[in-house]
Amino acid sequence: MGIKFVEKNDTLIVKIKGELDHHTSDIFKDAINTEYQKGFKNIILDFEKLNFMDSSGIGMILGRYKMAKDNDGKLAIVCANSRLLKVIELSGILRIINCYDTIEEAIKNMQRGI
Amino acid sequence: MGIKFVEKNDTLIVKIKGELDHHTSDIFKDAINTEYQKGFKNIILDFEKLNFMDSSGIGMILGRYKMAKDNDGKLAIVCANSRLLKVIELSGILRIINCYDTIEEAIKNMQRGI
Amino acid sequence: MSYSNKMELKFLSKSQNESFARTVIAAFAAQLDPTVEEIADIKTAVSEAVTNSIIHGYEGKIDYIILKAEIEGNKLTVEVIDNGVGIEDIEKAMEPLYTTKPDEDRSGMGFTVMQTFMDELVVESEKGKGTKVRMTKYINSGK
Amino acid sequence: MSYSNKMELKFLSKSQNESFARTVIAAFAAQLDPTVEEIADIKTAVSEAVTNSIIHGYEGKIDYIILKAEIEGNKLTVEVIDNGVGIEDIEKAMEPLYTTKPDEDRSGMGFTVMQTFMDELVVESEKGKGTKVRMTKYINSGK
Ligand SMILES: Nc1ncnc2c1ncn2[C@@H]1O[C@H](COP(=O)(O)OP(=O)(O)O)[C@@H](O)[C@H]1O
Ligand SMILES: Nc1ncnc2c1ncn2[C@@H]1O[C@H](COP(=O)(O)OP(=O)(O)O)[C@@H](O)[C@H]1O
Repeated sequence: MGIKFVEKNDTLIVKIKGELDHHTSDIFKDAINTEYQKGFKNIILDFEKLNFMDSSGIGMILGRYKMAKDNDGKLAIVCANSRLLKVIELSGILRIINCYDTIEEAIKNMQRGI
Repeated sequence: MGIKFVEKNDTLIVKIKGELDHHTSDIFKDAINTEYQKGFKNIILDFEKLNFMDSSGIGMILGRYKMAKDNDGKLAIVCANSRLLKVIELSGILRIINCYDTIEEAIKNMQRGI
Repeated sequence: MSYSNKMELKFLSKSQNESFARTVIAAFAAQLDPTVEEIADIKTAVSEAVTNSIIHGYEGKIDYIILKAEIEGNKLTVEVIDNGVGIEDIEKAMEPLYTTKPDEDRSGMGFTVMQTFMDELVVESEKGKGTKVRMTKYINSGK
Repeated sequence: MSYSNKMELKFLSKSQNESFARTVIAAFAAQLDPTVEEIADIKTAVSEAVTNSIIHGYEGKIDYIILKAEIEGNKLTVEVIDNGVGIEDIEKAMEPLYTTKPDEDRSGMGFTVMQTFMDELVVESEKGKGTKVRMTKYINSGK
């Protein structure tokens, strides 16, 4: 389990490693919120190194989405892992949150205002 | 879990993969005995791909040692994995059974009659 | 006769044990030689039920959760049982997006995940008594 | 207050469950962040006790084995319990190389492994009633 932050202008890139369940999502949430309050606008959640997610992860994503939106920012996710996609697709969040294969793609589209 | 046999003249090389406990040792024993009866003299047990062994493994080694001895053959083990060595050393079988780092070394020493 | 096996695990409703329960069910189900996707489905469904017992059933209080599992042929049956607050309206609770804890970032998708990832789902619950979730999955049925 | 946790697993005395019991105790002990060698020690000791219950306690008959584990601070306590035939002379049984089943390739090293790989070992047994093996290990005590 681990979390790493990368800054890219006003975008906070969050790299999450390990398993995202109710227990770890509480830990990840606190860390992300604290970092975001340092003055970021957009958030990219990078799930490349994530190997498990249940619906607590969906709640965590939606909560961060609302936080960014309230601050006129956007949230995108990077998830190449097909096993996570099953939960993500089922939840319907892809209707409001964009999912990209790479961080570069996510940044490019965010800058275009997508 | 898996077992693979390699012939080298009158020596039967047995490559064991996975975990060696009471459950699997019964399966490995049957396979080795059947193969050995095809006319081998010596046995080399290669534990390079083994990642667990408890005292059932010791019983399995000793049983094959006796089988080879009754047939004027020798038995050697190849075990580079230090975690297995702890059980092997504790059992005291190294006083009667030689342990080598590689199969080549085991064969060389067996041919010299060690 | 087909292969059968059974186990019962009692553990505390600590959130650290969510991943423990997932590992246990995955190790038990491994005897059926499931695919990577089947294992992921089972782990996810069990994670949902265990999390619900921790958050909703016991509301954060520490008590025992029971995870039962049974293998019969290629059928895996899993039960997650708590003696927590119980569910008043099971039908409503099982609706997608329905949650009684929206302020805690719950998505209301737990039962939907269990239903989608497993072949059968039965929920029994009594207000004040507790909840039992029974899930069934047929492994390698496509092989 | 230091971290604590508890679990209890009931499973059938099938030899397939030896590896299952090892995975369960390893997953539970993982909460103490043990080294690879500590995990290997614990798995091996539990494997010995569970195998003994299967072979000696129940003599191949299918019945329940109980694996209990408790974490208190950096101390892991494990119990393996069967309701099998029991041990007449515990002291003799614990001697290295002593076995009542030499014809089945038993080495008589089970208790010696448990004793060496764990920090404490207590064996309680009553003829005709069953056996309880309690083992303790202090994790990361060298850190
Ligand atoms: N074990 C339980 N004990 C009590 N209530 C439960 C339990 N499991 C589920 N519930 C109720 O059912 C609702 C829906 O559950 P679920 O679909 O898993 O969504 P979520 O956990 O995100 O709220 C919960 O909000 C809760 O009110
Ligand atoms: N759970 C048990 N129930 C009954 N007898 C047991 C049990 N565990 C151990 N024993 C007895 O103690 C002896 C020594 O055990 P051990 O040191 O593990 O060696 P091994 O299993 O190789 O025989 C066994 O041969 C058996 O007679």
